[in-house]
Amino acid sequence: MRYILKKIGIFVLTIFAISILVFLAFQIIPGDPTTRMLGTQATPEKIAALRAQLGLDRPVLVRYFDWLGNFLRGNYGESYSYNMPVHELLSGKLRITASLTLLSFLMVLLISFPLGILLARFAHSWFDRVMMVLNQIVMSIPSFFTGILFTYVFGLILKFFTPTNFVEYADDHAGFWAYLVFPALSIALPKAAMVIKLLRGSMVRELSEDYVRTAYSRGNSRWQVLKGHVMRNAMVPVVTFLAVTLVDIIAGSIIIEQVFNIPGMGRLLMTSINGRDLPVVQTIIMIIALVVITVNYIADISYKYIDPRIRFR
Amino acid sequence: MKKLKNSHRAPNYNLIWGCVITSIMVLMIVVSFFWTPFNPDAMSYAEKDLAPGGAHLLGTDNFGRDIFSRVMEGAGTTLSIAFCAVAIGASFGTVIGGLTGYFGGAWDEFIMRINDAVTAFPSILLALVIVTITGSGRTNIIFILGILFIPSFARVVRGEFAKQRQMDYVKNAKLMGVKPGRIMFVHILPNIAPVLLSAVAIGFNNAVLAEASMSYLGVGVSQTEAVSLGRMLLDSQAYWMTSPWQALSAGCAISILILGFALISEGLGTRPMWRPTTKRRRKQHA
Amino acid sequence: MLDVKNLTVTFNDDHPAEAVRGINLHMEDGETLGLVGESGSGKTVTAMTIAGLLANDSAEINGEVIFDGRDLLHCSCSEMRLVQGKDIGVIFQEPMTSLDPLMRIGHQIEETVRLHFKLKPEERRSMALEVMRLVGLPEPDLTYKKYPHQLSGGQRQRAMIAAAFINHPKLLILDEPTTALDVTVQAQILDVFRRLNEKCGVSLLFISHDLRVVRRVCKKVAVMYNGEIVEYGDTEDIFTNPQHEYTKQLIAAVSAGRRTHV
Amino acid sequence: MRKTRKITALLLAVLMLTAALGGCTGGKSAETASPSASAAVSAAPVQGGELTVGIAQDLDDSIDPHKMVSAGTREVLFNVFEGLLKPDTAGEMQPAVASDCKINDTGDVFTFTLRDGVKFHNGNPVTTKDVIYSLKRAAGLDTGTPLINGFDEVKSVEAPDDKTVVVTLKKPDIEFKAMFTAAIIPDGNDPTKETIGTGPFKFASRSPQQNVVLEKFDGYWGTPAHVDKVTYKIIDNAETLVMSLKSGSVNLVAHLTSAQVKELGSDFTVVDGTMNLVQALYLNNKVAPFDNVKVRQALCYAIDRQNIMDMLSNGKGAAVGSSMYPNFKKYYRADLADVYKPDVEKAKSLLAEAGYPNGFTMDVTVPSNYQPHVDTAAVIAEQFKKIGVTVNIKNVDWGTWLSEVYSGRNYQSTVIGVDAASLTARAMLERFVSTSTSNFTNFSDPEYDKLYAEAAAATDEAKQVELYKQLEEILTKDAANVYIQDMCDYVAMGQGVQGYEFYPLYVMDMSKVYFTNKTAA
Repeated sequence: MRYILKKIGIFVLTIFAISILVFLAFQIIPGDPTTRMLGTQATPEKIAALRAQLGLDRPVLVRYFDWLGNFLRGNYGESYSYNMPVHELLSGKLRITASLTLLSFLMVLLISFPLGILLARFAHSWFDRVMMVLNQIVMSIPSFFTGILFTYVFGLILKFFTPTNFVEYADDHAGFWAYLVFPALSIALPKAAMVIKLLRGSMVRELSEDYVRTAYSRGNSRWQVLKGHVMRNAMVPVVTFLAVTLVDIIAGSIIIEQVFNIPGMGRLLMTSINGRDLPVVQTIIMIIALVVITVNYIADISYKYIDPRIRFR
Repeated sequence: MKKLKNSHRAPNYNLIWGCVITSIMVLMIVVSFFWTPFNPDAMSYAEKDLAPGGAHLLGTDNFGRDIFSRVMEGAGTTLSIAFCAVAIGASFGTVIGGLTGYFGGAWDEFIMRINDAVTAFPSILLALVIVTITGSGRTNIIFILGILFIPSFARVVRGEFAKQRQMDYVKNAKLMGVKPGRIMFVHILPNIAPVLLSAVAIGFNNAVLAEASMSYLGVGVSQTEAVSLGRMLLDSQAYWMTSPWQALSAGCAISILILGFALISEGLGTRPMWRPTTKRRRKQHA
Repeated sequence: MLDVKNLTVTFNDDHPAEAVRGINLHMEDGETLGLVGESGSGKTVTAMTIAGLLANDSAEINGEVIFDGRDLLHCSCSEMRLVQGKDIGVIFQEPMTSLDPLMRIGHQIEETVRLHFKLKPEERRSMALEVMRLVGLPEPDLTYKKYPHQLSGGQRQRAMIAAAFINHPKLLILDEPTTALDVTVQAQILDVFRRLNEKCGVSLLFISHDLRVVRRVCKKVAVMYNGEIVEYGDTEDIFTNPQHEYTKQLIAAVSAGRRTHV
Repeated sequence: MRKTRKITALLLAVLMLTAALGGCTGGKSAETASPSASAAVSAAPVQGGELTVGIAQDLDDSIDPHKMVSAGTREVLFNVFEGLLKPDTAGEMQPAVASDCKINDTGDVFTFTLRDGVKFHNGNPVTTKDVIYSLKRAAGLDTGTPLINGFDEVKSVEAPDDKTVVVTLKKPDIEFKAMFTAAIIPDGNDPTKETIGTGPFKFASRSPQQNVVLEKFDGYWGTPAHVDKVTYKIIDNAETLVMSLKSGSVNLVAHLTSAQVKELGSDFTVVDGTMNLVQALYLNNKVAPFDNVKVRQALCYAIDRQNIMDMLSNGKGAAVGSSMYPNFKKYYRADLADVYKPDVEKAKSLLAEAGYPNGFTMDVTVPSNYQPHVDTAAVIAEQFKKIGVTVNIKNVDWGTWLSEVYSGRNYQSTVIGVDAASLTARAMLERFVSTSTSNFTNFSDPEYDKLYAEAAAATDEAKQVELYKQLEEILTKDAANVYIQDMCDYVAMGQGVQGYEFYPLYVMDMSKVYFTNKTAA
């Protein structure tokens, strides 16, 4: 209980610190939302009028606490660029990025677990050796390069999908997911390679542990030993890494959204920073921070669930 | 069964290949300081979009610039940024991690909390956000990446220092009245060198990836400030159909750089993992 | 019951050496046999070969291991598994690491049943509790739910014994079962073995480098040296009248060790 | 080698000239990328179909036609909103919502007669009330802040009867006629909440960073559009624009570069015109060394416009020598483009005279999201090396560019394209008046200021044109900036799409685009 309270305390503090940092950052950086909004048509009077309209003429602290109060009440403000409420603007983007992230994460799991276990089972065989070299190479190709290669090979040459033809979920469920397959795979491949390496290594290490011999002595078959004992032990380092991976995938999706022209949260974030669209930037960063911290928190808990040695410490 | 396990030591292929690949790249970069086949910036209308082969080993780009020369220089830019960023991250990280790990206490707790909060976020994401705020450019990127790398180095070093602090040789040194600063940097530091080196290799790996990603997103090294591999990849993407060699050269160069460092960190990292140095040392002192 | 005939084990990977050369052993039901020797003498290899725990790819095994009329060396993996845990139980040296750290004690003890018999969970549980009582684990109901790291070394070894004995095997192979424990616990564990042998009639193949320990449990003893059996007979006979030079050294070492302990 | 290049350059220059002359008529040379596609050129329009257009910029400034500032927004909303007047492809003001426009002799009262049967997209007819609301809103007569720059010249807007609107200006200004392209919206309407205009297309929906959808307006007063629906797909990555054309996910993309066109291959109809802007290396005339006219002239001699066009657009585009683009034929002076011919020796001697015999180092600030300008800066950097000038290119994002360079005037030089917000010479030339708020180059010349005041107040159009042409010459002779070109603008259309027409403004008229066969839709 104390542990949870402490966690929540840190959680709230972190979020609070991040929100202040973002807010302050926008005070320092050159470029004002109004200059961007008015562009070359800016005149001093127009700027003054717009600043008053957006409430930018008030002191920073007043604006910050105003924003914080609204944020806590669930009012995220209105986008400067799009004249629409931030939550309306974001809900669609959030769904796209969340789908991409989760699909990619699912792929990481689906690729890495079977392969990792298989390679651990046949560790040091020629199959294992070849696969591990391949694995190391895949790990070294940045996801955006993979994305470009996929676009070229599967999009333009083989025509498995139409590059840049993103489909809205509401318009076509299957089309939406189909379009996300290659972007998700681009992010997933290097991450899956890392998980494979870690899982295989962890399992090989566990396989040389004494309890494995005990398990054999009880009449377990090789697969039973892997499934019943080694897997769970090997998972301990992997779980933490999976949390890191999930968070990395969120970051990766921002880059991949650019490559595949997916109108997700990452692209909105980049353009909003460029456009100094503070309400949008603030909200997106808050969302990412929340997700990141929650994921780490879940990893922490599942880590404890898996390893009783930590749970009972 | 442990006794019966194969105990022969295979050569550390990861380390060997990692060093070979990285050496080739570094050699290429060093050569590029003095000589490149062509001036990497020289434009030529007559030699636009030439395919690989002939005088231009990897062909030319849409400005008629020699791609191989540009890859040489671009790898240098990428690597020099990585080098500076890692240098910043490693030096500050070692000092912070060393102090907190060695002395422990409330400061340790506090700094590690901050560390945890920062490392929880993917550094590329943070770098992207910060760079759009501070503006792009080589110097900015070096500092942003350098600062973002500090926590991860601090964490590694802190863990090692905390472990080494318990060792007999440190306790002996303390009893003999050696000053903490000397213990930390003369006695302990050499002992954690393998771990630190491995972290440095991982740092290079991440720095190359981060720089390439940022330049690819157009917020990294500017197009004309210096040739950068990520930027080359971005610029060349438009010419996929007519001259795919542009994008392929840049992308492959990035991948090879990363592969080299990944293999080195792998090679350095596996040894201590399999045969903890702590065990051996404990025996020596017993 | 157990007949080991001319067993030879050769490791052929990087340093071809015969770990065990032409060993012969014989055990009747309920018999207790000690296998003594220094480390590297081949006693553990012998035991692991009998238990079928030697990885085939690293070792070449010749000879016969007849258990209940079947040659275990010619059994397939799946046939061997029917014997492992059901008819032959093994207890290892390191109770600290030989238990799965992430599995509850009760579940580890039950696993041996689960792998060989189709029983309901409650039945398995009551079997486990019974055997835990038998090996002297305190508060079986509580211990059942605990994890290995929550137990002391002695308790862990008792748990190992419980897991190995739950199916009432004919043979228990004990690979230095008390070496890692301190002396008082050692005595208690040895008592457990003796009780199991006397009350339940299980045969014990006791591997140890410590003749003194073997003497407390085993009626017969085989002394191994450099992969061969150099002396084989009644424990008391060998103690009082050692024939081989190596046996004499072993006995001398034991008495010297005792002196330092006092 | 050098010789052949010179000859090609000469040939290209000649071609360029004809292209520029061709441009004067408003009709552009239609070029088909392959012989096979040329068969389709004369195919007859088929009504209907859904068109998907790729655009690089989202409409993220405002979809309020009075508040929009970016050219990218203007070119889309051109299809939705109309003013009392509307430009045609030749740049002439044609009556739109008004059927007639009269200017009094003193040049300060404009009288409009409303056209019969003009309807808003919501079905309501346009009344004088709507016109008065719209014009007053743009002029900020009620709020005090004009929404459209220059509209504060309006003194009053009145309706003597329900068919006539009279606009009175504070001072005579015959050029103000071009300002009446300002959108007419329904009385009391807020366009960001409800987007209603009178144009050939009505606003259907938008999804930020994804698309803007327009639908054909059946009640349009003029020639109705051919296609039923236009979806503008936002593809902010120039690289993926080409890919989207190739993959067929869009039918039409404008503002392509020659390299992108080359990338497309043969299945597309490509027409080219110019972008109607003046791309230049704009210099901050107030900071050293650019406060020295000799330095500025030296830079003008140092650049090779043809080489820039070769590099960036295979030689296409139109070299310019002053702040006026060729399609603005009324004011354009072609002779000014040839005042400074590439001459490295001359440039060097001018630099030496100015006290920089060994050159100097200069910063060029470029907005990183406009690739052609960034590329141009890179080529200029190479060219300036020859005269010992080292160029340091600073990439900044658009927001920073606006605040640092444009409004802050805190820069040395920048490469950018300046276009005309309205079809007036003033839109191009007013910014060089020393007191102008948009004078981001800090150009200052008393003679220029005097002549400009004269031109603005002129009530005789011929005289006004003559004065504006003189102003252009001053900019050239003073080497206010290193003028480069009006950039080549390629428009690529997928199979079966025809009818794109160029305007002397940065707009895309979708009502004229059509499919030649329905299957293509």
